Amino acid sequence: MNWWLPPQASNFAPRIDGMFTAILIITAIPFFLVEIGVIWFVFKYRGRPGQKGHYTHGNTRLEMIWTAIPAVTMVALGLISNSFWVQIKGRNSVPADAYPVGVHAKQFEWWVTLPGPDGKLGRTVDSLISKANPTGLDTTDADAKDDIVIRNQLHLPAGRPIVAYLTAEDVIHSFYVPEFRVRQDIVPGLHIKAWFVATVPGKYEIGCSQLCGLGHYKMRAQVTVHTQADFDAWAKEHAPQPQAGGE
Amino acid sequence: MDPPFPAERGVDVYNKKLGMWVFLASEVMFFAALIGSYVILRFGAPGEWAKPGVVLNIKITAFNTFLLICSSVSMVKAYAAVSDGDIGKMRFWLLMTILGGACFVGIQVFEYIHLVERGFVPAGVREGSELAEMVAKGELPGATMGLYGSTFFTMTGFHGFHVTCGVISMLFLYLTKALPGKYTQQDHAGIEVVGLYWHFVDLVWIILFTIVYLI
Amino acid sequence: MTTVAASPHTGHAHHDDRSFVSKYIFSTDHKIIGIQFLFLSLFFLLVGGILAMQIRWQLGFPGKPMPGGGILPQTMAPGGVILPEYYLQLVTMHGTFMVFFAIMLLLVGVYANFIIPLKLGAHDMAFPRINMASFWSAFVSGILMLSSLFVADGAPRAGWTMYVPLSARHDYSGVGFGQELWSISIIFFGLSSVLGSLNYITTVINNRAPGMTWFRMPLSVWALFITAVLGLLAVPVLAGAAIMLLFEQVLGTHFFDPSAGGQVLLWQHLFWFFGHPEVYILILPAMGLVSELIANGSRKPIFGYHSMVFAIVGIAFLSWIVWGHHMFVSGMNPTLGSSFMVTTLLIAVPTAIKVFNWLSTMWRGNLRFHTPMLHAIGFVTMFTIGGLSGIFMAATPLDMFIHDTYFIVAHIHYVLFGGSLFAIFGSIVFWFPKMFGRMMNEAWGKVHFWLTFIFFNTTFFPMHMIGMAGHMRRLYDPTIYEFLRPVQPLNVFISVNAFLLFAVQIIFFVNFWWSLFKGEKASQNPWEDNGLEWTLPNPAPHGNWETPPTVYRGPYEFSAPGVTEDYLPQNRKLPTDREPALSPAGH
Amino acid sequence: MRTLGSVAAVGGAAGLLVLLAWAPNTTPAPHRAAGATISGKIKLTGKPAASVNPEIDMSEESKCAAQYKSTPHEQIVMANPNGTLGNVFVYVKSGLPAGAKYPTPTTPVTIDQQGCLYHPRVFGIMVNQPLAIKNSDGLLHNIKAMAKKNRPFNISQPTNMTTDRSFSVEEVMLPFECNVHGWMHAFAGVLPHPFFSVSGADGSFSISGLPAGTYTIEAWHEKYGTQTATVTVAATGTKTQDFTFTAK
Repeated sequence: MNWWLPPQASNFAPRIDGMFTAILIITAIPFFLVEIGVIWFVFKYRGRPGQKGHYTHGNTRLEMIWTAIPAVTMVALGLISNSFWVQIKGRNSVPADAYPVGVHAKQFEWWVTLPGPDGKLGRTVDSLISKANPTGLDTTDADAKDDIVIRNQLHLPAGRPIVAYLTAEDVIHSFYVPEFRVRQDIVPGLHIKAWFVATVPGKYEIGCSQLCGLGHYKMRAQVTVHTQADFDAWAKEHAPQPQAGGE
Repeated sequence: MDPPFPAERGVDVYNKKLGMWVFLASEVMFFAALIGSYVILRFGAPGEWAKPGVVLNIKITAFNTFLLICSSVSMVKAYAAVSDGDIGKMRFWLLMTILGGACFVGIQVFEYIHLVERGFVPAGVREGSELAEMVAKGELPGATMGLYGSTFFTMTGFHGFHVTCGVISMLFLYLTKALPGKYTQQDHAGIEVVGLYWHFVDLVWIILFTIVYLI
Repeated sequence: MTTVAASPHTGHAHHDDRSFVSKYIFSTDHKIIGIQFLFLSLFFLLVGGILAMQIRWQLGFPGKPMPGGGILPQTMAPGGVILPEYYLQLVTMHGTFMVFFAIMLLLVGVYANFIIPLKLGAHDMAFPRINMASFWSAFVSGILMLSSLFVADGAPRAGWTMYVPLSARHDYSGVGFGQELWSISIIFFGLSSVLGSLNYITTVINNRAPGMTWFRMPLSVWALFITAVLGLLAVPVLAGAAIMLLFEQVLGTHFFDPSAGGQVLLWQHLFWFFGHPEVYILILPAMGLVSELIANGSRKPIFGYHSMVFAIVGIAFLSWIVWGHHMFVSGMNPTLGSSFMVTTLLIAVPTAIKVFNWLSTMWRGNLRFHTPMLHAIGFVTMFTIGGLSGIFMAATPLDMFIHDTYFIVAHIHYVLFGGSLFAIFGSIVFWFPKMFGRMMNEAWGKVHFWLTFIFFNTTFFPMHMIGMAGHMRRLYDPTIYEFLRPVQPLNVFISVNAFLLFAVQIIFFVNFWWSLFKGEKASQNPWEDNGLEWTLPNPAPHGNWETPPTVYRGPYEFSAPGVTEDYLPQNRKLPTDREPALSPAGH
Repeated sequence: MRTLGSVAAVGGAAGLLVLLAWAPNTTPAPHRAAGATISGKIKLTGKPAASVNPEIDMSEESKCAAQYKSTPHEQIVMANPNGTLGNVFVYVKSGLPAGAKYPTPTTPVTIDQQGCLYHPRVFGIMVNQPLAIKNSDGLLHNIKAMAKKNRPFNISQPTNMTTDRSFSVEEVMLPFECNVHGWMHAFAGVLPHPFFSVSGADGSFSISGLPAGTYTIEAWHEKYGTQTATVTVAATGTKTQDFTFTAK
């Protein structure tokens, strides 16, 4: 089995893994310091009858040092990861040319809307949500005409920015694709965006990573990342029949 | 242990009083949670909040507020009286405070009954009620009435609960301590401590009255 | 409520003529109340453990009938096969019981009650009757929480964090009355916690024995004092939130209902505003207790006493401004995320100070490896891992990947089990003689420590790995996911070790009960410690002191020069000591 | 005191709920007295749009998908070849003698989850009659009964198993859904009397054992709504009453 992080399949993955390794190294230093220190002291200073401990109440300089070092490290770490954080989730971090996909989560299904040739997602209205129209797609909207609505499947073109418009119908769900290192809670009442670039064509899984009820563990969807050519072919093949989105 | 049991110098406040201050700190956090949620919900609300005075009757509540403030004053007088050793006056003013608090609760209960009759409930507006018609006519913003009801009844309800607790404990003190004459010029901790609580409850109400009724 | 505060307590150790009921059941004696809390919380520790075992069975062997599961009703586990609804109840109640009723009561309920007056040289708590009320409301709260497992449709299923709307709407979760019981129970719990806290705070401020200045207070008391402040201010917020949740369920309010303008994230903000101080409520007292054990076991003054105190205060302060780090991926404004990340990372600083100070306390000591010391060392080593793994999830981009995975589960168990629970085991052994007048069996105590230490690591360390593989939390059956099938063997390994970990706890329980009746009689100061409690007979009498002790020095004067023994009780007067200035009577 | 009080309260409430949920019924199986019969056909005029029964994408549940040769469709409108309409719930809405009691059958009504669909989709059940919820698929289904008058429930069946439930009061119609497979829907008519029927593959229904009297009969369809008719029957004999729905 794989003893390390999952394969990398998005633009964020390498840098996130880099951070993981970096923090692992940073934390390894105090870890070994303490653990080896403990073991060493346990053997070196094990009690001998009639002997006393060394009578001291501390050493200010020493304490200054091991206060300052963590402080500096932590602040530095904070600044570094923040610069990256802003690129991932920052309010205006989403590239302008990002390809929009609608991801609508409900107990316990994922409903995905792909924009079709016009590259625009149709308007969705909560009041339109019904058995026949699970995403509440407003079919009167011109952009909606060519939208592809599919269940528990997400098809993406590789190598171009994707922005997922995340909506939840009932409870909190969470959009999570380990290989992309992307996770975003989907909160009813909020309209949340998450963007990333899927870099490696292949099949992956969306897992719901926020407890959402009885079927939480079953709330799973397949992500298929195609090359742009394959993706266009797939989209043409799945172009909506007239009734897509119900009557 | 209350002094005179010898102890290292702490704050120069006897235990019961200190305990009450500490307790009030937690009460502040409790009401901060309720009021904070109200503020967040109201600012994040979808659209207009109901205009003041449309649903709630400001006049009656204003009088009620006045009543509570008076009871706070009478509490001060009771404490002053007992500090001067005038036990009779202390009894009188304590009784006045109890009456003031009791009236406040009574009027609040009356107000609740009236509101529920008009169709204002914690869940918002009851179907087929007077307020429901006003919402239909557009005199009230239907979108936020649910939040209005939820926050109003929760905050005022829990304040009312606190007032009731205050009245009960004051009545208890009155019957077990004040009447039998257990309070003296030297020993009247109960009056002071319950007074602190009473002033706090009063203060909270003034805030609630402002943000719930007037704004 | 204030009227209850009246305390007609006469601190006379001799002629204790109270009836059995007033002595052991509705007792106002802080020591008895502490012991009542001990039995209550150990019971819930056991319950929480049993629930955990069932969780591990399902994760290790999904869908297989659980041995002995046949006794469970059809609605939980037909034929011993755990149902998803029961699994979610297990997950929820394990968290709830362990956090609120096991760890928190063990630390704040047991040790704050038992230790504070003894270590400060007070007759009792400032408000003994409020103290009793605190225990009994905790008791009611616990019973209510437990009963939720037995009502129709069972206990809540929204996880111990009770995220709305899942917890607020029965049709989403499928829960019935059990959900309301959670809220009601938590309200009682809040009451208990506030009553306790105001008692501890008042006692520490006003009831210290002559000479027990602030900086002569033992670190355990310092930690418990700061913890009480946190509890006092944090728990009411939870109570407020629980009340809103309750009203949402029974009155149909709309606080958290987006369709009526309510806000889902409001719950998370309220919960974690309480929840993060709560996390430190669960670890600060453990740190304090461990400081006692380490100093005693090393026969050395604690290294950097003042910085230890300031570290506690610093952690407590920071705990108020870090709650957002539970919500990095919750849809909260990412800019907030940035600031919460920085504050969170800063917590590493005071934590590091404490760890290094413990380490340096052992340095050039004369170490005695009695069971409490072993547990204390276990605490330092394991807590270090837990603390460091926290840095991973504090870094927001990385948290986006490991949030809500088993990496988090591993982290919290390294802190709460590897940290708090080791400290608790050590403290139980350490103060057992003062509580019951007998020693716990050392040999079995050491066996219990080593087996626990080993199986603890084999159980929880692999969780980091399955977390790195992306294993989400609260999954009924991980094998549904292709990317999790490879780690299933690790899940089996974890489960087996978890069972062993649970099994070795039996040693502790047996040792506990056996020593209670058959343990060897303890001498007055079996650990040769400096604390005031050890100047009292075992078990300490009602009212503790006939004449209050006078304190001449700090609590960690081990191996002091010019003294024949390697310890020096706080109240032993040396020729050089001056009498402390007494506060004017009735100040 | 407070302790005992709240514990008792909880205990009481718990007991009550348990009773509500699992009220046992031990009344013997009814032996239907001879009486009048109302039977008829549910006609369907017009041609339902192709989109009325959407396709189901079962790709992720290979176990289920394997059971179908062609792509499965939802059975919202069950238009029979002979121009009739199936899955129509026909029942006596009113007219029965007031206060009449009808024995509750102990034989359960079974709703089977097979091939990720409910069988039957529409059915009638008597108050307190056991409902056996069967999972023949061996994969997770959750059954959410969205009851308004009865106590709603939401349970799950991760594997092959059967769960028994029942309903305590009349409710027409009581919808079921599975949230794991959003296309799964079923409807139950819960009635205090045995005078109901569901039109089958030939569109016919038959309600028998009726005492003499005048009854309001209602026919319910999940998409086309309800229709009522008034029928008078003698002590014995059969009356025919057809209903006609128009496809939209």
